[in-house]
Amino acid sequence: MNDSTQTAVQHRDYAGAKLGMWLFLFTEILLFGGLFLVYSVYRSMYPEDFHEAAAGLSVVLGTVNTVILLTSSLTMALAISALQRGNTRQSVLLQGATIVLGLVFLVNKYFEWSGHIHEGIFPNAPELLARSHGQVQFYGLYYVMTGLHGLHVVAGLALIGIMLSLTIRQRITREDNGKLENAGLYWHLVDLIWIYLFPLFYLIT
Amino acid sequence: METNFYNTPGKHKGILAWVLSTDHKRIGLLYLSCMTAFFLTGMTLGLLMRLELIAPGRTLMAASTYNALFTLHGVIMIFLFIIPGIPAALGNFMLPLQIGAQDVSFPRLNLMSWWFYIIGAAVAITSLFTGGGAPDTGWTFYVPYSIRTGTNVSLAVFGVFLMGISSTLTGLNFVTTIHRLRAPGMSWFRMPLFVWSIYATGWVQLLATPVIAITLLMLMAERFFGIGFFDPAKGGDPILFEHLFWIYSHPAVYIMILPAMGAVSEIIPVFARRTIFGYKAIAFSSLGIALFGYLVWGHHMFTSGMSDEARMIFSLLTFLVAVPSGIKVFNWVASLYKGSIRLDTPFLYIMAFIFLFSIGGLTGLVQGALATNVHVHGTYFIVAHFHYVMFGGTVFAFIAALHYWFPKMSGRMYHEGRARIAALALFIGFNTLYFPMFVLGWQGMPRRYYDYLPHYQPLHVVSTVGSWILATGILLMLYNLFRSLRTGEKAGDNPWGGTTLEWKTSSPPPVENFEKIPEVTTGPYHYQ
Amino acid sequence: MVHGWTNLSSSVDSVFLFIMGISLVLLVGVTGAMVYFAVRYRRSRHPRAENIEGNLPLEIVWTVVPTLLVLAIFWVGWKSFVYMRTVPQDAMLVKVTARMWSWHFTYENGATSEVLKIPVNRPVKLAITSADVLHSLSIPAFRVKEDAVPGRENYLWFQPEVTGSYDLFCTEYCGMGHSAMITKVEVMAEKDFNAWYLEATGKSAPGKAGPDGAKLFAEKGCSACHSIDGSPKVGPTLKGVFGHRMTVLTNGKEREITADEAYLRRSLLDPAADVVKGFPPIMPSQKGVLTDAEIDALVEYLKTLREHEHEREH
Amino acid sequence: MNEQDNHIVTTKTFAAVWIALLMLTAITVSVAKMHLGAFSAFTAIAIASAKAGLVLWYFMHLKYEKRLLKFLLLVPILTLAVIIGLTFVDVWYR
Ligand code: HEA
Ligand code: HEA
Ligand code: HEC
Ligand code: CUA
Ligand SMILES: [Cu+2]
Repeated sequence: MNDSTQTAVQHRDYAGAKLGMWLFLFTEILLFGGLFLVYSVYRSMYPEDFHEAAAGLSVVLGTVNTVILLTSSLTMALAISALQRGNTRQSVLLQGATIVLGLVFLVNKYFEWSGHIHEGIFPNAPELLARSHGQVQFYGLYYVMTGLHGLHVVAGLALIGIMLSLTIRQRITREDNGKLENAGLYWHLVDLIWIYLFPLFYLIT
Repeated sequence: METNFYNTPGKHKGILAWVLSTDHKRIGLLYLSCMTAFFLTGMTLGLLMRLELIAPGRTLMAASTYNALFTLHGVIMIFLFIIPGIPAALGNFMLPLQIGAQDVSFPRLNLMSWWFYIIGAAVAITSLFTGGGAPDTGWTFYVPYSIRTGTNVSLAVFGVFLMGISSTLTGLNFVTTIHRLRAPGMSWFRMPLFVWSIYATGWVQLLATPVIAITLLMLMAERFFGIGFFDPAKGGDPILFEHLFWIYSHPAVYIMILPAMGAVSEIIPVFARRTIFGYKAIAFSSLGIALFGYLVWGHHMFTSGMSDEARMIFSLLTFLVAVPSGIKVFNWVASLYKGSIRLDTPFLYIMAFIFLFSIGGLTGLVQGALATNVHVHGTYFIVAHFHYVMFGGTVFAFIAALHYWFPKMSGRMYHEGRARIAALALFIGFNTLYFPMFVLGWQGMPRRYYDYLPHYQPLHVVSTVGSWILATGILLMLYNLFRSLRTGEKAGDNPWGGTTLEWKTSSPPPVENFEKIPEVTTGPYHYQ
Repeated sequence: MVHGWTNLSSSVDSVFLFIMGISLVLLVGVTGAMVYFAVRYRRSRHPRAENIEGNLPLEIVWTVVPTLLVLAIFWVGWKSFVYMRTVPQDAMLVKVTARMWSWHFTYENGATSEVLKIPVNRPVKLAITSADVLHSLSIPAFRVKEDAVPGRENYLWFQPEVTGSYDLFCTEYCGMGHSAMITKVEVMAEKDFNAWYLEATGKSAPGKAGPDGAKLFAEKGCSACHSIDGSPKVGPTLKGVFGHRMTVLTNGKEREITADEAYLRRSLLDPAADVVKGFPPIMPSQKGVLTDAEIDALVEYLKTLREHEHEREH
Repeated sequence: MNEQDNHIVTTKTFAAVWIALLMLTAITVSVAKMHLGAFSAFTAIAIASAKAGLVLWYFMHLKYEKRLLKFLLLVPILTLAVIIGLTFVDVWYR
């Protein structure tokens, strides 16, 4: 990554793989960035409506989910350092814990969404269209942004699932754990995005 | 017979040896052949459009057919041809060779990118025959029309989305490769300028493409769920879509031109047999273009109803992006000074490139100035501008590079005489086709018009005749290259006397590129 | 000064000539040098090249000089633009509504027209909006252009200096009829204009005899999509529509209905509710666009098309 | 860069970071209840950024990476800032 160059394709260019992963994360940041742009435009156009609409979201549920995701980031980070110390068993357990926490997050999200849908608050619903323009935009953004984030959670869980099975089968080891580290990076990014989504949707009073 | 990557058996046989290969050279050729096919399709559409426009009123087709034609022509040319263009085809083939690597950093990701590309292209093409018929929005997919039209926009947009993923992953791969896999001794300032340009392009692909991806997803969400982001009736803002679209699509024009500029910087020293003038200036101007390219998207929206303050700032920034392009042009010309110049076909195309790109770029200044933009926006002036930069610029450089690297890729030489005739026909045909469009545009002829007022006809006729000359040139050029694949003379390892690393291995190269990874001790264009 | 049809033409054209002047010098310089070098230093005449790596003063010159040039171009372009955006206080206001695929001009006294009629030598401000998708109002001879955006009002102004008739185009792609969305600007002598203006007011002043459906049908852009002679265009023909049985899609489900007055009214006010099978749901809603009286008149008019009822194509 | 030299972060550090994150979450929730008007948006973003910084710095290991990577991270962030900033030149003055 610095100017020290190298002779041949190494079969395990960890630094290269890590650089590639970070670049990929950059693209994810900009993918969500487009939505953050739309969010900030409509929020500045309809500040009052956004406040009113946000009152319809449950701060408690949002906070709980934030804590869950932050904790899952912790378990993921610990899973990696456990493996680096050679403690495969602990790493497997921690990876499993991460997956469980991710699933709990999704379940919460499911209840949250279905609650709103029951109230008739979803895109293009007559109930929602009867409200102000800002509210329509707020809930449009809410569904699209948390929905896309949810898809990322699912992808992250699938990735960690694969890592888990590779760890169990000794294909990811103390010496060769670049894949797990990269999966961890991805999972932390999912957390990172939620860190911003949480105040933007739940905490505007 | 010498072993090379064509005749070395791999894991798979037949067609699978290609579509499942992770060898960057094979992937490059896969892209090249698909792109040639799409290019011919797009050009055929262009030719049909010109035929329709030879006279006002209905000539060949209905208005809706014409609208679908220019949409497809634009989508094919932009997303299927010129964006993957030089980086994915020639970059894939040459980048590892030029930095002395055995492959790119992520060969399997590279293959996956091609699959994304080809599936995306297939999806986009499927949109022609399914649903409500071929999309008719123009390649810009402006809302609210693209939300309301009954044609199959969603599928086309999804195809473009997949191709966007492909482009992003290619950029990611190349940036990593350039950081990690340079041969020993190849410091940043010993890299060939083509590599620099691919590096700058890679960053643009990485940082701009995700924005179009999300924009297209929003457009699809809009069509399927009626969310209302861009629907004024629901409080949405159509101008915001234009912002999002051009945040990607302006940087995208630099994805198109930067690699072309890299190819030009590669060919000039070889044919002038001297080192390039101002290596660092050219390298840094690539980064400068990539950087400034982000800041100017609003110049496509000067009449959209954007705030006057924004119009002013975007106009100012637009002018600044012209400076690094100018620096390149001046350095190229200076590189000819006291050279020893061989006027072979690649070099002829390069001269045409400099001339045509300058015209295209300088008329870009007319469009960048606020007062004149108001008059020429949405007219054939714009159509002329972008064909000059995209076709006269990128495609001419592409053709030059294709001739230049033909011996390396195929092991044979093309027929020089035929190639020169084709170059001449292309140059004449090109100017006959597009120059009248500047005049038409200044006279007010709007673009995307199926029908027009009779007083515009004479110039349209000239333009259509030009398209026939151009078509002749293109077909001759392609015929020559294809024929030379079989009948051309054996080329040898280094027919042009190039100094960059790809000429230090055999033609065509062996599977892992080099018998022994070369050690680099000098700059890339070290003559004498 | 360049000859022009409005006060803006000359200023825009001078900016153009200024840029063209600079561009030509640069283009000729670059191309000339390139061709000269290619001939002068071709291999047969100059077999041994000299390796010149670069020259810092030169690099600085060709960075700084073009920067100054482009800043100058920006400046003149912007100056002229500021003038284009500064509307004089006394400008006459005309409201423009674009819709697929026709133009509607409404004057301050309520007069309406399909052709932009304006007096010579008076500043005119156009306030532009759209009823459906993006359009763009362009009058090439006047060097003006501005998009029509639904839900927004954009503006431009100019002062015509020569009487006559000029082309007015739509320059933002808006679907099938985009290239037919053309009308005229009539620049009239003050006296002629006033005569028309007063008379036009008289006609559509409220209180007089109600609006004329047939005229509305032509003027409000219906005829861009609907024929009354049985041939389908973008929309179904309206020949014999009243009382006709047909298949429509309601919320995506097909159903058979007979076109009664309520249906016709719904078709105008909420076209997406029942979409005639085989047609795209692109008809713009007339809600808020037409007055109630105008809707009534149109519905009455559509009913009269029944007399010619024969076979209707779908 | 030496690939083998993987700095292993201690469990204690990670736990401390986690606690800090939870505390910041608690703070941002209670600040939100205080109705600070325009200021509340600012604090919310500031606290979120502090949290994001912690995640990046420790969980994502950035602290132990080479300068290059830290520098590269600025690229997408600045890009995003520029995109939003320039768009707002339009939105605010329209
Ligand atoms: C390869 C693609 C490519 C490239 C490289 C460019 C390069 C440039 N373009 Fe172009 N452009 C397009 C593709 C491209 N464009 C397309 C596709 C569209 C239309 C999209 C659509 O609506 O469908 C478009 C539209 C477009 C517009 C919008 C017009 C409108 O719709 O109203 C504008 C406005 O500013 C513009 C400006 C420029 C400028 C200033 C440059 C500059 O980068 C040019 C720099 C080059 C030079 C200046 C010439 C070389 C320099 C010299 C010879 C000497 C130096 C001179 C000086 C610095 C003074 N372009
Ligand atoms: C790389 C980009 C690229 C290239 C190379 C071209 C090439 C051509 N384009 Fe371009 N064009 C665009 C990109 C490009 N175009 C874009 C982006 C638009 C905007 C679309 C929009 O508005 O949304 C556009 C719009 C556009 C218009 C404006 C339409 C309108 O506004 O109404 C026109 C009109 O003349 C035109 C013509 C042509 C022609 C005649 C060619 C010529 O090059 C074609 C010459 C033809 C040949 C050389 C044919 C050779 C092949 C054969 C003879 C067939 C062989 C047979 C088989 C394979 C079966 N194009
Ligand atoms: C942009 C094109 C367009 C314009 C302008 C337009 N229409 Fe339509 N119209 C359509 C289309 C397409 C349909 C069929 C789909 C539907 O029912 O929505 C339709 C359907 C109708 C119908 C129902 C026809 C039937 O056969 O059931 C009526 C009535 C009608 N339009 C009247 C009008 C009137 C009156 C105007 C002018 C004020 C008008 N339309 C303007 C496109 C248009
Ligand atoms: Cu209206 Cu184009
Ligand atoms: Cu641009």
